[in-house]
Amino acid sequence: MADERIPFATHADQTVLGADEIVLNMGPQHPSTHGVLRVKLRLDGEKVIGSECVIGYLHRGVEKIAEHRSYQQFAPYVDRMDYVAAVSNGLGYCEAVEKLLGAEAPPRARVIRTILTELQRIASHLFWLGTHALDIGALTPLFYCLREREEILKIFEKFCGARLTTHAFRIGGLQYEAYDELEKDVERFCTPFDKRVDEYESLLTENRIWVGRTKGVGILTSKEAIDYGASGPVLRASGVKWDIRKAMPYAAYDQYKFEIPTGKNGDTYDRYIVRMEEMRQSRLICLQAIENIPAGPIMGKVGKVLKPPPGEVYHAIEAPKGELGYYIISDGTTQPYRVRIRPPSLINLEAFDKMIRGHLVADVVAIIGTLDIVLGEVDR
Amino acid sequence: MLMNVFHFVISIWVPLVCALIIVAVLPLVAGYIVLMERKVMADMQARLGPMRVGPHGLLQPIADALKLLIKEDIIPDEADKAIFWFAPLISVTAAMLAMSALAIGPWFQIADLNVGLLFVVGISALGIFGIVLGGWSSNSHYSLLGALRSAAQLVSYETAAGMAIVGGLLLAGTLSTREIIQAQNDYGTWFAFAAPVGFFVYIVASIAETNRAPFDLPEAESELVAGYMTEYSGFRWALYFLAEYTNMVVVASIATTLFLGGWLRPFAGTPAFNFLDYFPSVLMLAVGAYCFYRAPKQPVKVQSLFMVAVGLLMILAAIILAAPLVPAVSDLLPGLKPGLHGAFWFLLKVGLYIYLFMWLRFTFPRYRFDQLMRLGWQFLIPLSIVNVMGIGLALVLHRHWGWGHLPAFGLTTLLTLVVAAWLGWAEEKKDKVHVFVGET
Amino acid sequence: MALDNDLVKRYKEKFGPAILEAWTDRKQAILVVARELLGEIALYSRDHEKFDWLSDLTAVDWPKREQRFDIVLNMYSFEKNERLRLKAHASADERVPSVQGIWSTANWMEREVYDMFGVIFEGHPDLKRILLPDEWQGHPLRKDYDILTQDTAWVRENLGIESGQ
Amino acid sequence: MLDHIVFYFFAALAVVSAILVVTRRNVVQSAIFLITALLATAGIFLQLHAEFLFIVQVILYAGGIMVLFVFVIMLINMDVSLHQVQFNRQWWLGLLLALVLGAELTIAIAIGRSHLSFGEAAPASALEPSTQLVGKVLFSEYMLPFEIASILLLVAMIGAVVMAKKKI
Repeated sequence: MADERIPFATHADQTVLGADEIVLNMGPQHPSTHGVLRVKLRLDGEKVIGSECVIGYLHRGVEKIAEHRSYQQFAPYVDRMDYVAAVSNGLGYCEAVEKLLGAEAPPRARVIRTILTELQRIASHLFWLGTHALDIGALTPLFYCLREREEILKIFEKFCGARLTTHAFRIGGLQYEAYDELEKDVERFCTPFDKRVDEYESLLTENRIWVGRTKGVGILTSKEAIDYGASGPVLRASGVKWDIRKAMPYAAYDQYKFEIPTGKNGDTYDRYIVRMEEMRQSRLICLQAIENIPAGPIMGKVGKVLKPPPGEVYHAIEAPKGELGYYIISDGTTQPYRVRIRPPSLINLEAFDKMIRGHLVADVVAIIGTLDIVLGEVDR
Repeated sequence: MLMNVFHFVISIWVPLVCALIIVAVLPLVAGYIVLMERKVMADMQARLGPMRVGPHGLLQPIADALKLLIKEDIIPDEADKAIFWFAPLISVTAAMLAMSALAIGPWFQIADLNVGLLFVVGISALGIFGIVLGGWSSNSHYSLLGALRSAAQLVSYETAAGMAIVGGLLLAGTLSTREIIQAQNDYGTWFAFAAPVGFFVYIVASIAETNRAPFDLPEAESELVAGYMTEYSGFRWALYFLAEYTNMVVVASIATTLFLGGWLRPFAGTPAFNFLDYFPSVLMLAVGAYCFYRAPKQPVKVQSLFMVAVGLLMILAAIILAAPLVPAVSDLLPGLKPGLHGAFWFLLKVGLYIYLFMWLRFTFPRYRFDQLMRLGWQFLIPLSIVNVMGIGLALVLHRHWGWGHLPAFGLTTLLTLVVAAWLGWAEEKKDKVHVFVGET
Repeated sequence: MALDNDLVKRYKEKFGPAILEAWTDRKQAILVVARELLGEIALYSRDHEKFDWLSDLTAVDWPKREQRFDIVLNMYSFEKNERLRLKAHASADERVPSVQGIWSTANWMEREVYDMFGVIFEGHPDLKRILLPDEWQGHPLRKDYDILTQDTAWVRENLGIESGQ
Repeated sequence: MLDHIVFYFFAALAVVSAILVVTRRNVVQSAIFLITALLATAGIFLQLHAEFLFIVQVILYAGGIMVLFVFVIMLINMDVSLHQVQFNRQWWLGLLLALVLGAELTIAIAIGRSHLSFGEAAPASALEPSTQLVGKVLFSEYMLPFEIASILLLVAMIGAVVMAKKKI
């Protein structure tokens, strides 16, 4: 019995059972909305027939601040957007400004940047897996994931002194020379890591309840994913094989071999599989990278005072959540004229309303988890 | 007139004392089950669990109880005050009352009703009122949804549990708990091995009945905040918690009585395994030794003293449990051995059953509500009915046509498993149809 | 420097005068188009030029220019693995045709541009503020919106901060 | 002597809660008093050593039917019915009829007292465990009514499913 869909616009109040619908208010203070997201769910009994996301609770006006800061001064703000993957935010911004200046980071800096960004991708995916499993009820994976993530944060702390908002990179290269046991630490983390991922998979992948809760939930076909501008794991799980690290290589990604995992029918289970595979691929990249970190300078020929020639640039990198783009316009002064940041979480969240139509309240929580949104980036 | 009042008091002082023990000890036991749960959860999640209050967190339950007593009892203003106050009481009384018909050991039983097991099932069914009224009277949207869900879940899984129990009762032939265990003794093997499908169905149904592990929809933290308990705080909330853990003990005791041979020692009949009689005291000695080993390592002086005290307590228990094995003492008090050892084995089995609950809770994610209902109605209930028919068939084969134990029960279990596989397959196939393809 | 490859030729041949300028900056192609035909050009880019993925839609405020706003569309083509940036100029009160019908992703991006710049998009299903509270006055990302104008009535009532004037 | 106390306690409880069921304004409270009335009658069964009947009464009425009552009360929202006037004007007519009926009843018992023959109360220990007794009788002498009743229930269940089928 194909269960008929009530189109959102026409007779909104009439529901299948004829009873008036309930409006359930989830958030902004809710344990499973990954930050201050407020969702107004219109329910018919348990089934969701419509929703409206209210965002902006964490809006700090980052783009306005950028216009009153010099290029170097704005770099720390970028870490505060997607605070779960601060290093890749920093990489995106620094590379965008380097493109604006026409400068180029030296090979050693580019390789170290790649290693740290891939470690940050693993940390971000670990945090996603922990909270996503917790929302669906599996209590144990969270602690395994945090145990691994702790190792990565220790490496960041040794490298640049901070664990979360790292400000690890500078425009033109690196501020700090890599501490000498960086290769050893990364290797000590990476070698056992794929067995750890097997550990998580043993808990969840064939678990009948996990499959029941995720397969066929929140389906996004490839056409819809492209139409809604989804990017990163959400797009790849719908079958579109596209990754900026392969399409438009930046930093040192062109030197390493790795695959891009894609899913078939774009449901929560496929996004889970894609992200787990991405963690394994990132581990391979790190292992290849630490074999030979080229010697040489760590800072490119970039002056103390940065005055990029007037003009504009759009530079996008593959952040853990999707395509993180920086559109910077310079007017020749030391302060950028306009910095526009393309937030992958916000754009992925647009498909949320379509994905939850017809599902139950319990699935809404699973779908928010699978989109892997961070409200700092959604609201900027 | 005075004489029969006195006579009346004598004839019931044993149940009175047992009842007193149950009412006094159960909250403490529930508290320590919570501690055990947090410790086991921590151990499975590569962390330590409560370590701060008392050595290894042993005093944590007392601290929790004290905290809950001091916490403010908030009553939402438009809530229906009388029912809001009364609902947790219903839950707790239903759970405690259900303990009365259960026999912890041959001595320790409040009332040996001849409707024993049925009484326990019936009274624990009253617990639903506590949840439903609590959810309704706290006048908040979330608790109403939570109460609706838990009531539907309890009602549907009670049928499955009831039919699974019927499967076991067919073998026992009687409802009184004492006679069931006696039947298992004469029968040779525990009913869990004679009716394995019934036992499995009962395990799953009992988990769902106490709102735990993969079935803890009503207080699914992430969706409905805390289900029907959302508006409760302080000691009133603790009553609901006490009811849940007492229910867990009740359900575990039913399973132990009916399927795991109550207070019978494993392989009770065969003399070859008599060395198992030493197991209780050996276990206690081992725990005592561990406490002494850990005592000097405690950071604070008073904690190491406490550990030593716990060690001594364990040694004392080991001695008491070893007493009936000494021939001199056993002929002095013949009833001592079954009484003491029986209670130990019963509590050990209940403990292991509850450990199984916890194990499931930390490995499985949560079912969605419609999956839960579909599993209950379309898989468990038909399976338990088929199991009852299977046991009936096996009894006919065994008693009237003279088949041996193994062939009769083996065949019927196989038959039931075939039906179970078919049911699972049918549900799997149906699953595909219901997938919500979002194609607005 | 000016850009005159076959892509620009096809656009010019299709839309003629509507393609105002074409140049590359830091090796990225930029096309300035007339505001009125933005919808048709976007549709043409998606269907014929295979720019099927709208990466970003934003605006830039040039107060000194008569048509102060630049509406910037960053498109990407999976097939050709190429990016193209469309620009359209609009003054404060002119209405820009919405591309929400072409790429659904533009819905929230246009709402954010309206919220931050006050540019009204023609044909957008529900154009209202997305990040700021609905009763907020003013559009923060405009160059003439400095810190003092934050001091709106909404802030005083809801956040309880006395006026800093 | 204790039996009398227990019996009168349960009887009084049943009567009082029955009255309260009717007079309460709040629907949920009247549902609760209905449950207490049913449990009181179950108590009387127990007092007469009919354990099986006691537990069936508890499971069936309190555990089954009343759960449905409370379920339905929770589903339909209460605000509408609370505002309606509870008592219509003819309440005194109802009272009058009740009194007349009561009078007839007492007269009938008073006159017919000699013909009524109560079996003397059997000593408590002599009774066989009632579960086996009920079981034997149910499946031997009353086999036919048992089958008819089960078919009736089946029909009722199928009817309920068909009515609610609109959405499945």
